[in-house]
Amino acid sequence: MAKINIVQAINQALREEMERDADVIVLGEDVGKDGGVFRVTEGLLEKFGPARVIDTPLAELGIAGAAIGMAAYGLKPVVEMQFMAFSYEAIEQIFSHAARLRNRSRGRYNCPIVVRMPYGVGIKGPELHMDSSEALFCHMPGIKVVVPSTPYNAKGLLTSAIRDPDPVVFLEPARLYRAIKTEVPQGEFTLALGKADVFQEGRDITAISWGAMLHRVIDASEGFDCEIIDLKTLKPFDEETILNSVKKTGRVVIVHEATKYCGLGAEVAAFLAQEAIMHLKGPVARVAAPEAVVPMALLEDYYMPSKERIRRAFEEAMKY
Amino acid sequence: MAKINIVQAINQALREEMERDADVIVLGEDVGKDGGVFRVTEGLLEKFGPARVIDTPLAELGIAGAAIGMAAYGLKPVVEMQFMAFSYEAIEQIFSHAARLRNRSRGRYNCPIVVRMPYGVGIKGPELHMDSSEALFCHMPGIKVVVPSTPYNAKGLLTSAIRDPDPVVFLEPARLYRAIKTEVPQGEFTLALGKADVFQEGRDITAISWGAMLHRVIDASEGFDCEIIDLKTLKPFDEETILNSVKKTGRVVIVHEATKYCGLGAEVAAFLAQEAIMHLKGPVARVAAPEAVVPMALLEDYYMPSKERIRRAFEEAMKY
Amino acid sequence: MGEKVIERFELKYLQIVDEAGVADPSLISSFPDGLIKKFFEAIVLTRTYNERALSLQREGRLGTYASVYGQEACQIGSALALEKGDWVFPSFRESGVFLTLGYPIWQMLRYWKGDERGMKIPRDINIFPMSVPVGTHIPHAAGAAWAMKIKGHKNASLCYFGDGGSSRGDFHEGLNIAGVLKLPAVFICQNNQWAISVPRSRQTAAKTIAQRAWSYGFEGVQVDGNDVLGVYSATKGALEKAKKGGGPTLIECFTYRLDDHTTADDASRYRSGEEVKEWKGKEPLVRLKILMQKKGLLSGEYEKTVNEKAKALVDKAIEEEEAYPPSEPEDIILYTNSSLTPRQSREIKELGWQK
Amino acid sequence: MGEKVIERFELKYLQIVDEAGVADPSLISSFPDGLIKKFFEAIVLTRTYNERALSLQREGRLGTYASVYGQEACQIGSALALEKGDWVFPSFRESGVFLTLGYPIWQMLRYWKGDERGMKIPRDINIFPMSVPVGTHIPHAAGAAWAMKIKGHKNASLCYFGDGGSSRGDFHEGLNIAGVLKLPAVFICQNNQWAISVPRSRQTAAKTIAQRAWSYGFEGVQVDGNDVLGVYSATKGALEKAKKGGGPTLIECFTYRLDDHTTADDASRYRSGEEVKEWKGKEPLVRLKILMQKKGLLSGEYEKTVNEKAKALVDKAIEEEEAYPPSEPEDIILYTNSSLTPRQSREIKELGWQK
Ligand SMILES: Cc1ncc(C[n+]2csc(CCOP(=O)(O)OP(=O)(O)O)c2C)c(N)n1
Ligand SMILES: Cc1ncc(C[n+]2csc(CCOP(=O)(O)OP(=O)(O)O)c2C)c(N)n1
Ligand SMILES: [Mg+2]
Ligand SMILES: [Mg+2]
Repeated sequence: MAKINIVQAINQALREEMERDADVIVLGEDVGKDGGVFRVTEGLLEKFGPARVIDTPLAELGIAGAAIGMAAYGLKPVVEMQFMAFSYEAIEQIFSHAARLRNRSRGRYNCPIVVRMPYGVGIKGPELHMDSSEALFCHMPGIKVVVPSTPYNAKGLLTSAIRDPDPVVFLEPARLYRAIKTEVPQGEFTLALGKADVFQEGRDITAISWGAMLHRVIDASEGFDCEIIDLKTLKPFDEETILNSVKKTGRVVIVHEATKYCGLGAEVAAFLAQEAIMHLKGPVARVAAPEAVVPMALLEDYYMPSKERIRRAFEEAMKY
Repeated sequence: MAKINIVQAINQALREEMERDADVIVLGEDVGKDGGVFRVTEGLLEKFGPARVIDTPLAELGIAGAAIGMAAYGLKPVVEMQFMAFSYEAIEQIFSHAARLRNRSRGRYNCPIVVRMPYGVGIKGPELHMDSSEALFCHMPGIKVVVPSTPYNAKGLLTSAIRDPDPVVFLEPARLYRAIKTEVPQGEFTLALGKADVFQEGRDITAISWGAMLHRVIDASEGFDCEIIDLKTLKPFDEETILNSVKKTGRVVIVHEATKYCGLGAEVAAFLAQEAIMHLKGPVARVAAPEAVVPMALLEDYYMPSKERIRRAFEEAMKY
Repeated sequence: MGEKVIERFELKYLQIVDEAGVADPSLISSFPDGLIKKFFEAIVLTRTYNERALSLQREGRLGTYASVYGQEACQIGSALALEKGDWVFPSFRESGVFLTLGYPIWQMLRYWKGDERGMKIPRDINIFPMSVPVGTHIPHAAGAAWAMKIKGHKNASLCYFGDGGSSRGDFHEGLNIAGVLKLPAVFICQNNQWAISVPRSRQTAAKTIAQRAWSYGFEGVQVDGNDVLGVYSATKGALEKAKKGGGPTLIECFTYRLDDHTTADDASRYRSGEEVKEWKGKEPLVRLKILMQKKGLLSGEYEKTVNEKAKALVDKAIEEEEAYPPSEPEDIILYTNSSLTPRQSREIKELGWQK
Repeated sequence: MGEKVIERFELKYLQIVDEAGVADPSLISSFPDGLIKKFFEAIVLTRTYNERALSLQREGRLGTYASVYGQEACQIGSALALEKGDWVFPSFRESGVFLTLGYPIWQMLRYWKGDERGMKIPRDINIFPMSVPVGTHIPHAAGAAWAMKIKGHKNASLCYFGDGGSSRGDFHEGLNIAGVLKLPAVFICQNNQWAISVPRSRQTAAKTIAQRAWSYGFEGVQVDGNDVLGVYSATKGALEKAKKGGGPTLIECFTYRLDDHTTADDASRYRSGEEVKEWKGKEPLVRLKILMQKKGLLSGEYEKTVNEKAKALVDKAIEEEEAYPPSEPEDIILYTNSSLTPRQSREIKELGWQK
C-alpha cells in the first residue's frame, strides 16, 4: 500500500467517486486548471473535463446555491470553499436551504452536496485563513459535519460524505494536509459517518479531539494512561463511544482549536454533564482557543492549544 | 409609571437615544414609513426624518456592511433585520468584519452597531420566521448577544446596547412583543450588559433561561423551590450569578427554544461541568427544541419546550 | 487615445395588448384562440383561488397569506410557456404559477395553513418549494439549469422573484453564474412596484431591472406584466433560446401588487389609494376580456362555465384540505435527513412521539 | 403596443497616454509637470517597495505577500486624486494606495509579516485595514459615504476591489445601496484579468465590468488602468462629482497582474508566458517615462535621486520594522472589545499572559 498524505487521499477519493458515479462533479474557485490552492483537485480537470470540474466565479453564496439546485436536479456536487472563513457568505444557503430542503418538501427533494473546506490554525496564513468555526455548522439541523485526522480517514470519510444523500460539511485540517503520510488502500472504501475512533485505549483520562488537535493530544499524552478519541464526525458525534470511555475513565479533557464559547466542546461537555454526570470524577476540561479571533501569523502559536496546555489539563484531571 | 409592552419599550429606547445622540440612526427594511413590520420603529421617521430613519433596499449583507462603514466613520447605526433567519446573509459581515474591526486595527477603529432582530418560535409565522439561532452569534468573539424578557429590560438593555462601543446583536422575542405589559420608567436608563437577573430566589433547582422561555419557566416552577435566572445577556453570560446559584441548589435545568446541539445551553452546561462539577447533585438538564428545524405553524407548539416538559425536568432534577 | 464609446446597449419594452384591450396586429396573429382561452381560464382560476384564500385567512382558517391579485398575467403567461421537464423556482407569491402547473389546490391551502406537506411536490410537477427568504432561490435555478446542461437535457429552469429580490446578493451571484456558464435559465422579475412598504424607486436607482441583464452578459427585456400575451411571448422566446444553448434571459414584468403585501400587512400605511386605483385600471383580466370580446371568444355561457368550474375546483380543494389528517409531531424530526441520528431517535421517544 | 426601445446606454473608455507614451493633446494639457513627476515618484516608490517585499518574502522574512506589479497606475492615479477627509477602503493588493497616502512603510511590512499592528492605521490617514475576504469591504465604503452624507461632510469614499470581487453579492448590494442613496462613493475595480487562476472571461460574461454601473443607476467608465493620467483624471472627476452630490461612479481600470497572485501562487500553471509578455509591453512606468522624456521631465539626475530616495525610504522602513518589539500574546485577546469579559481576564491569567 502506498503512503500518501491527506491532500492525495482526498484527491483519490474525489477521483474514484467521479469515476464510479457520473453525477459527482467538483466546483469552486481555482479547482480546475490550478488544481485548487492546496492542489487537492489536481489532475481532475484533465481527467474529467471542464463540465465536471468547474472553475466558478468568485461568489461563495452563488456556488453553494447553485450546488443546491444541481443536487435537487440529480447531481452530486462537491463544492470547495477556498478557506473556511470564505464560506460565511454561503451560510444562509447552507442553513436555510441545503439543510432544510428535504424537510420542507417532506422528502420530495434531497440535497446531496458536500461542501469541502480547509480550516484551522497553524499554517501561518493571512487573516481569515485559519478560522475553526465548525460549531456554526454543527448547530444546523440537517447538516452533517465531518473532520478527518489522517489520510486514511480523509479518504474513507469523504467517500461516505459524497455518497450520503444529505448535505455534509467536510472540514479539512489545513495544517495536516501534507504533514502526515500513512498507508491508504487504493480503490474505494467508506468509513461510516457518525462513528468515532478510539485511537488509543486507556484507563485514566478520556481525551476527545479531532483533526489537527488529535495529533497534539497524542503528543501530550505521553506518560498518561489516556484513552484518545478521534471524533471524526462532529455532527452527529458518536455518543456511545464517548460515553463508554467516560464510564471507564471518569475524567474528560476535550481539546479543540476553536474558541470555547458555544464551540463543539461545549456540546460534548454538556452531553456528558447530562448523561454521565454520575461517572465523572472531576470537572470536564476544555482546552481550546482563548475568547478572541485567530491572530495573524506571529501570534498564531500562542493561540493554538499547546502540548503544554494539554498536559496541564491532563495533570489537573488526574488530581480527581 | 405607564405600563407598556416590549414593542413600545424598544420604541422608547430608540426614540430617547436618538434624541440624546444625533449619531444614532435606524436603518432596515420597512423601518420608515411602515414603522417596521412589528411597528417597533413606529413614529421615528416622522420625528427624526428620512436621513436618520432609513428604509433600505432588500439587502441584508449590504445593510449590515453599510452599517459597519457608518459606525467606523462615527455614527451609531441600529440595524433592523426583519426576522432572524434573514440575517444569515449578513453573518459574514457580522463575523468577519463587525466582530473583528477593533482587533484587526488594534483599536484604531471600533464598530458600535446594534443589530436588532425578532426571533423565536410561537408566532405562527411562515417558514424561516421563527428561528432561534442565538448560538451562532454567541460563537463569534467580539459580538455581544442580548435578549430581553420584559418591557423593562428591553428598554434598559437596548439603551446599553446602543451606547456600547462594540457590536451587539439584540434579539427580540417576537412571541413576547405584545404579550406582556409592565411599568417602565420614562426617560433614559441603562441595564448593564453581562449581568443576569435572579428573577426569583429558590433553594432546590437553578432554572436558567432567557427571552420567551423565561415565562414558561416561571409558569412551570409552581410547586418547586426554584431559583429562576433570566440570563439577559447571552454573550458574555453572567458566570458569577449562575455559579452562586448552582453552588446553592446543586441542580440545574436550562431551557431554551433553540436546538441543543451547540446551542447556548451547551455552553452554560459545559461551563458548569468545568467550574461547578463538585456542587452538582445530578445531571445538568437541557430542555430545548428537538434536533430539527422549526416546523410550520401547525406543529409549532410541539416544538417549543412546553410547561410539561419543563416540569418533568424539574421533577427529574429533584430525584437527585 | 482620448475618450471613446466601447459598448452600446438598448433595452426593449414589449406589450402586445394594451390597457384598453387593443392588440398589436402583427404580434397577436400568432396567438391561437385556444391559447387565449387558456389564459383566461387560468386567470379566473387564480383569482377564484386567491379570493377564497384571502377569505379563509380572514376566518382564521389559513395563516398569513400573500395575495397574487394584479400579478396573474406575469405568472400565467410565463407558466404556460413551460414545457414538460422544465423546472420552476418560485418565491412565495406564485400561486398563479402553481395553479397553472396543475398543482393540487388543497396542498396549496394546506401549506398556507402551516403544513409542510403542502410543499411535498407531486412527482410529475417540477417545482421547488416556495422560497420564503427573498431572492435566495435564484442560485438554485442557475444550479438546476447547470445540471440540465451537464446532463444534456434540453430543458430550462424558470425562476420568479420580485423587485425587492433583485437587490439581493443571490440575484447577482446567481445571474452572473448563469451568464458565465451560458445556462438554460430564464429569470422573471415581477416588478410589482413594492417590496412591502419600500417603493421600487428606493429599491434601486436603475431605471429598470431588466437592464441588469447586461451586467451578466445576456439579454434583458421589460414586458408589460399585466399583458398576459406579452409575458407569454417573452417567456416562450426566452425558454426556446435557452434550450437552444443561447443562454439566460432576464424578463422584467412591469406590474403591480393590488393587495396588501400579505394578510399581515396594511398597505394603506404607506401608499395612496389613488395609486392603487390607477393600477386597477391596468389590471390583466379586464383587457383580456375586452380582447376576447372583440374576437368573439367570450360568450356569457362560456364565462359562466369557466367561473363555475373554477369555483367548484376550489370548493373541492377546500374540502379535501379540511379532511386531510393532521401531521404527527414526529414529522417535525423525521424528515431532517434520510435517517435519524441516535439523538433524534431518543428525542422522539422522550417526547412520546413515536407512532 | 408592440416592441419599443425604452433605454439606451453608452459605455466610454478613457486613455490619455497610450502604450507608446503618446498623449491625447487636449486631455494632457491640464496636467501640470509637478503632478506628472508625482506620478513617477509614487510608481518608483511602489515598485521599490514591492520588489523588496517580494525578496523579503523569499528570504522568509515576510509571510504570503500579494504583489502590486503592473497595477501601480490604477492605485497611484486614483490615490493622488484623493483629498484630506476622504476615506479609502482597500482590498489586500493596494500597496500603491497605502504608499501614496504616506502610510508608514514599516507598518506595511509588519502586517505582511503577520502582525495586526501593521493595520493600526495612523490617526491622520483615513484608510480601512485591508480586506482579505474578497469584495466584503465594498458595503463599508458605501456606509462611510452614507455617514458623510448624513453628517454633511463634503468628502467621499473610495473603494478598491478586483474583477473577482465584482462577482460577489457584496458588490451588488453595496453599489445598489450607494445608487439608491446617491452616496459620495467611488468604486474602482482593478480588472487585472485574473482572480488567482480564473480568467476575466470566466468571472462574468459581461463585456466590461464598468457597464454594471447602469444596474445601479449611476455612471461607469472603463479606463486604461496602466495609464496613470487616465486613472487620475477619471477618479478626480468622479470624486468631484460625488462631493457635489452627483452620486457614485464605477471606474473599471483595465490592467494586468504581472506577478503571481501572491507569493503562494504559481501563475505558470494557468496562464501563458506570451500573455504576460504582451502585457509587460503595456505596463505603466515605461509609457510614463517616454512621456516625461518628451516633456523634458526625466533627467538622469532626477531619476537617480528618485530611485535612491525610494530605496532609502524602504531600507529605513525595513530597519524600523525589524527593530520593532514583538507583540505580547495578551494582545491576541486584548483588542477584542473595549473591555475584557471576565472569562477573557481569566484566560489571560490561566495562560500566563498578563504583562
Ligand atoms: C431575505 C429576506 N429579507 C426580508 C424578508 C421579509 N420580506 C418578505 S417579502 C418582502 C418584500 C419582498 O419584495 P419583492 O421581492 O418585491 O416581492 P413581492 O413581495 O413584491 O412579491 C420582505 C422584505 C424575507 N422574506 N427575506
Ligand atoms: C470571499 C473570498 N473568497 C475567496 C478568497 C480567496 N482569494 C483570495 S484573492 C482571490 C482572487 C481575487 O481576485 P480579484 O478580486 O480579481 O483580485 P486580484 O487578486 O486580482 O487583485 C481569491 C479567490 C478570498 N480571499 N475571499
Ligand atoms: Mg415587489
Ligand atoms: Mg483580479
